[in-house]
Amino acid sequence: MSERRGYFGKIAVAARTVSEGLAVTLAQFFRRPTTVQYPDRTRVPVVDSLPERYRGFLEVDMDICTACKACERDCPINVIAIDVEKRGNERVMTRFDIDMGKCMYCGICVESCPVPAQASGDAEPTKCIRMTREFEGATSEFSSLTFRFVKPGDPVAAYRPTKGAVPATPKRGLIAREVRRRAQSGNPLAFRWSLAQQAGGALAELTRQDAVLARAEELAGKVSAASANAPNASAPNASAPSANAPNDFAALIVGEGLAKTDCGKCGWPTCRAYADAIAAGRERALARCEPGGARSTRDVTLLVQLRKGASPAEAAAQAIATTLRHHR
Amino acid sequence: MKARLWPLLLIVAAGCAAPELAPIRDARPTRLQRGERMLVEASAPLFDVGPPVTVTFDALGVTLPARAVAPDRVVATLDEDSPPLAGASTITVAQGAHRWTSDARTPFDVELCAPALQHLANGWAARLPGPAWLWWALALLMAAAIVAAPLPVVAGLIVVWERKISGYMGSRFGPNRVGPNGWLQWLADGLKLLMKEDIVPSAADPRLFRAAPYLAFLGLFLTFIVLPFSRYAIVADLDVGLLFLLSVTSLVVVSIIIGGWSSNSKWALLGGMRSAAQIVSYELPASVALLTIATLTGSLSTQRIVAAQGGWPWQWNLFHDPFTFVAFFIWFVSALAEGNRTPFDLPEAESELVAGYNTEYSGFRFSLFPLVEWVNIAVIGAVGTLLFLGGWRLPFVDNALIDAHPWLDACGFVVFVAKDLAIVFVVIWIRWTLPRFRVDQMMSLCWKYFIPFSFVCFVGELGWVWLMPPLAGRIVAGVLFAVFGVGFGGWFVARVRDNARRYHDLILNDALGRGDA
Amino acid sequence: MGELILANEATGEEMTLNMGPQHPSTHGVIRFIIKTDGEIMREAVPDVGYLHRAIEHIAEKCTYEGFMPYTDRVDYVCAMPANHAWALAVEKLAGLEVPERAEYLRVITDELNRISSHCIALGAMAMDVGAITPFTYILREREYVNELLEMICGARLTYNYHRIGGVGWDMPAGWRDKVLAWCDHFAPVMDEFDRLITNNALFVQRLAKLAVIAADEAIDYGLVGPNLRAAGVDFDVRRDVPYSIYPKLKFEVPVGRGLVGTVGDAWDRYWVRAQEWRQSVSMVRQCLAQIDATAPEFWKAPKKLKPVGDAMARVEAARGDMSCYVVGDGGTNAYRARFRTGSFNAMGIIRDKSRGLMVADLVALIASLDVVAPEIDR
Amino acid sequence: MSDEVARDANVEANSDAAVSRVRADEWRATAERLRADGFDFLQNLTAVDWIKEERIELVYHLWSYARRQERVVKIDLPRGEPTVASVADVWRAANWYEREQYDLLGVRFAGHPDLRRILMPEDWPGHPMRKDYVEAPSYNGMPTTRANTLELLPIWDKPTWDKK
Repeated sequence: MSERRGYFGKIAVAARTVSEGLAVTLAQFFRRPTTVQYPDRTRVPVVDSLPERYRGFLEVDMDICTACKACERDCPINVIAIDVEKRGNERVMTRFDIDMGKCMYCGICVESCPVPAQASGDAEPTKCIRMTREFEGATSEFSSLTFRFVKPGDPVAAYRPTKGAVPATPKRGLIAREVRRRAQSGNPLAFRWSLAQQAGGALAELTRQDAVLARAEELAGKVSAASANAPNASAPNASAPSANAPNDFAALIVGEGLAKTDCGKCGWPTCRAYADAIAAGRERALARCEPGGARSTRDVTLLVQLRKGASPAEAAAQAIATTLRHHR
Repeated sequence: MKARLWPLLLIVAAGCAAPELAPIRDARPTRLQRGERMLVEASAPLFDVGPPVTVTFDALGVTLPARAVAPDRVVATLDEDSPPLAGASTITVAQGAHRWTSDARTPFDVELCAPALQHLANGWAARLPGPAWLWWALALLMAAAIVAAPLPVVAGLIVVWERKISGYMGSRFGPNRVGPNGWLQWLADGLKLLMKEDIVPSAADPRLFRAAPYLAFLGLFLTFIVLPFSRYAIVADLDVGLLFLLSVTSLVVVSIIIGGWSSNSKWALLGGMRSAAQIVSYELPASVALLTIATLTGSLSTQRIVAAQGGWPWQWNLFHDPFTFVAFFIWFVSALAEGNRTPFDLPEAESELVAGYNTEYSGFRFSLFPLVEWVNIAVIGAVGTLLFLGGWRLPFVDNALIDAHPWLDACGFVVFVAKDLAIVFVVIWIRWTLPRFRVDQMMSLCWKYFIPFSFVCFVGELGWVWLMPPLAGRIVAGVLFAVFGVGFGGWFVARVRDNARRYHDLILNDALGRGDA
Repeated sequence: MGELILANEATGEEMTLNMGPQHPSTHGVIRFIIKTDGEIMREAVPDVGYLHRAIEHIAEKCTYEGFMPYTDRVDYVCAMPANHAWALAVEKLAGLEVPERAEYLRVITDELNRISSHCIALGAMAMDVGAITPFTYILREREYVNELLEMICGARLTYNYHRIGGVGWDMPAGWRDKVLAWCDHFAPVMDEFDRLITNNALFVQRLAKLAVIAADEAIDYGLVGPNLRAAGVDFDVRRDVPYSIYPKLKFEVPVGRGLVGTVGDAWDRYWVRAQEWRQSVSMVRQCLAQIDATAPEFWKAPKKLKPVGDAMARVEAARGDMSCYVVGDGGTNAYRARFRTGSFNAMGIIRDKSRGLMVADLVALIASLDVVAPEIDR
Repeated sequence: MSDEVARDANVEANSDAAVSRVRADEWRATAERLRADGFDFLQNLTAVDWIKEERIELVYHLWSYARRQERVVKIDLPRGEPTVASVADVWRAANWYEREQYDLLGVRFAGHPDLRRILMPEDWPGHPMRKDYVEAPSYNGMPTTRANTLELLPIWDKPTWDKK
């Protein structure tokens, strides 16, 4: 190994130690690998194989939450936001949000929670707010990691604990899963709209839910009128030589949705051409009208959705989503 | 002074005592294919140009018609229906009543060869109109392309194999998702690399940068010309096969240096320089180790070297004598160094030089370097097989039997590939066991250990061949290898069994209910 | 840094290599400006701070209890001792008692975490000199340790296990048996690891006599922990500045002996860590044997925590003396907190030690000092 | 040597650290004396910003491997112009420690061979560990904060749900 050994001694040592190493790797070659083939080739779902104390997503059993705000106070990084209001003689929580994207999974909130609980399937007692074994939150939308335990507009009354009682609570993880699903479906849009609102532009007003709904109802009438005209093929229609439904609908798109500048920035020579393409289903991008901006995107989406047979509420939701996705 | 001169005097005396040259001094090629011509040279102008001549292989009892093309040259032709030839024989040329015979002490090793692709090409070239060399070259190129076309597949399969071996050696699975048990992973990786952007750094030398990967590929591609996969599956059985191998593999090095230099990146440059130093050094022991085998066989032709060995392990060059055995290890380690494999992967040492010479490459161009690296492993295995492990030779089967039953040739191919893969396994196994050398240590290993040892092997081999009677040689070597095999092999197997038994693992995997489904 | 590069390139004789911040073997986001003459380094100048997260500043914004999870981030490879250092410092500052059971649990988790940290250190060292398989073996073992710690505290890296006045959880049912089973499993694995890499001639050749740090030099530069002991200084905070229940445990302090080269070379730093594995396993066993005799209480949480004054706590972390200095001004937050970490000092010695080494040696030197980027920058 | 240091030298090994205060202009000489006295390990260097008292306190933790003994030296510096002699050549560990305290609290160490910022970027404004430090909203055009979903989501709640 060192210069204590001579020329041939070094060779012998090298040969021996290298062979020893080769023997180790070859022996391992015949052993069973250790890899856990997450996520699909495991004996049990990985979530179930995690230890009980695993600190995954937080969840709150709102049925037994006393609205004491201890967790909000003790959180070192303020990822918990609770709003409590007095309604009549009872306290209600209008908001219980946890930003799991910022949470560092330390569990201090659980320790400060005063409400003990016993979850089904658990050996150890838990709390009203507790950490679960759920951990899969990968997302491209940061806002979808904010878990909202009170549905907006659906306040939850505070729980009044009985002294010494340990209430039962559902299996840990069920609430977290449900809340995560809700956050993933609802939050990104809400987050974008709030950003727009905070920025103070016209976009927030254009995509305000009640405004869009009103507009959808207004356009719904026009769309049904346009399609009512369609069977009446003999009606002399000035602009189009062969008046039919797509043409009527295209006219509606031009009239209600597009900017009518014929600027060509959408890639089509005229507004009418773009509208024809949309009406015929050849063009799927509905946000191409640059001069029309967000308003145009919103209205064209509304029209297309309504024509597909969506209800005004559905069309409005779709239009808000599309508009917020394409404009800032 | 006098003491130093006496060996010289001995040599001079030997030269004086040497007998006069035999009248027939050369005949080539001695391995012929039907329809080919053989050139026999005399040591003096003996023949009349014009009258018919015959060439006879005395020991084989075969006579071929010939004609004298010059006073000292005769050309004999092997007919389509010539009888099979194989064996050592003197050659006698007869013209009229004159007979001239070659030196009986050094008979020619004559063989009517299997029709290698090269010879098929010769045959076609002779029949087609136009200049024969052009057809010959075209046919050769096509033959090489047929052999080289599956290279990416070979490389890909070796990559998957390596990743699987490395996985299991590292307590992991390796790729097991794409295709049946992961065996199509190479296809997915290749497609991904093809679709990536091809970036040429703005400060690079664009022409050299683009050329380097192809040069590497070319160098590797050319080696396939002389690799004898079976008795018939060889593109061209060149008489200078080994020299050819040595020279074209050096092209790969040139490409690495060019790639490293033209990238205009310091990491790449360091990688290229390391590679240059490494290859220049390790070419020497590798070549001398190969020379040892060439000396033993008396030929540089790859097919001839295989033919000189037998199907049984004790007939392999590896176990011929201790010197070939050591030469094998010298050659093997040097080949690792030339192929940039761990423990000699300094040119691309990822923990030091990011990725070494190919740091700046991306996409398809990048994919050529790993492709070359992995095919290179297969080439290392093939060269090792043909030189030391008996090539495609099967026990109990001689060439006449293969000619009679072509399916035996396929068996030979399978045997060759199996031996090749065995060496590839060892290469991979070593890579996933050993750490990397440092530059100066790599150099000292080469110059202080391998080069002296390789010369000792070479000289020792000469001595063994000259001094040791064949039977005594076999016995001595047999005893030596039996003792070594039982000793080292027994110890090693015991170590592996001990490791495998004592280190129960996965206790916690089982306790947690985790692990494979 | 910019002017360093320019001044160096101007002479034209030397080449400047910019290693990092993204480089495979800088062990995190560290950068080195290397001046080389071919393969031989004239000097490697470390540039740190890429992982600076202002931990000490955060301590001033959090309550004493609320800062505990942040100490996990001081050194995420070996977070338990950082937990311990913070708890110890605040307890010293506020004069708090800790239940004996908590002390045992702290030491068990400290030592388990030291094992897992040394796993990373040794595996990464092997990988940095080119051997990849030892890393996967030893990461498998670290995975088991992580799972044991996960069972007791619910997290794999950022434990937040120690509390001011105790620990967060007692041992879960069946945990002790699993730890003991793992200790039995790990003993032969250490031997296997030695055969695979520690004694391997190539590995020894790479590390023996490399970057030798003499004892006085190590002290002068403030090296601590295994790096200091490898230099031949027989000092261990656990034994010489005793805290917790270490005085009740029997353990040896491995000191570099220069078995294959010189005392204080890179191989010695490696070897000392490999020996500490064995000591830690033995300490875990001793603790598990003694813990039954303690009272069940494991956390005496302080009612009101508004200490005044300053306190210094020294803890032997995997990278050596990790000290925490806390200043309290009577508020709920620390007025000033300071973490003194082993890696910071170890980085300071690299510039001197790099002179005359080869580029490949720098990687081995960094690995042998076992620096962890977050611990340098905090 | 100040009286306090002389008194502290009698403190037994392994007891709690002997704390002494040293005037800034005496520090260099004291440091050399302590080093010669066997305190070979500069274990820690902390600067504390006592903003109300308009001073910055430097705390040196020293350790003697031979005597297994700790010693703490505290130096008060004026907050406006905190300057003290560097001891980077007495303990080489002080080199990086002093750079760090310079970087984070703006303490100047006279005679330091290489007094550059160490953790923060070279063009960072201010010394972040000072108690009156206020972080700029952006650094070189990069914002130092990001949108907080907890503040933004209620904006959505209001018009959407209050109407019902």
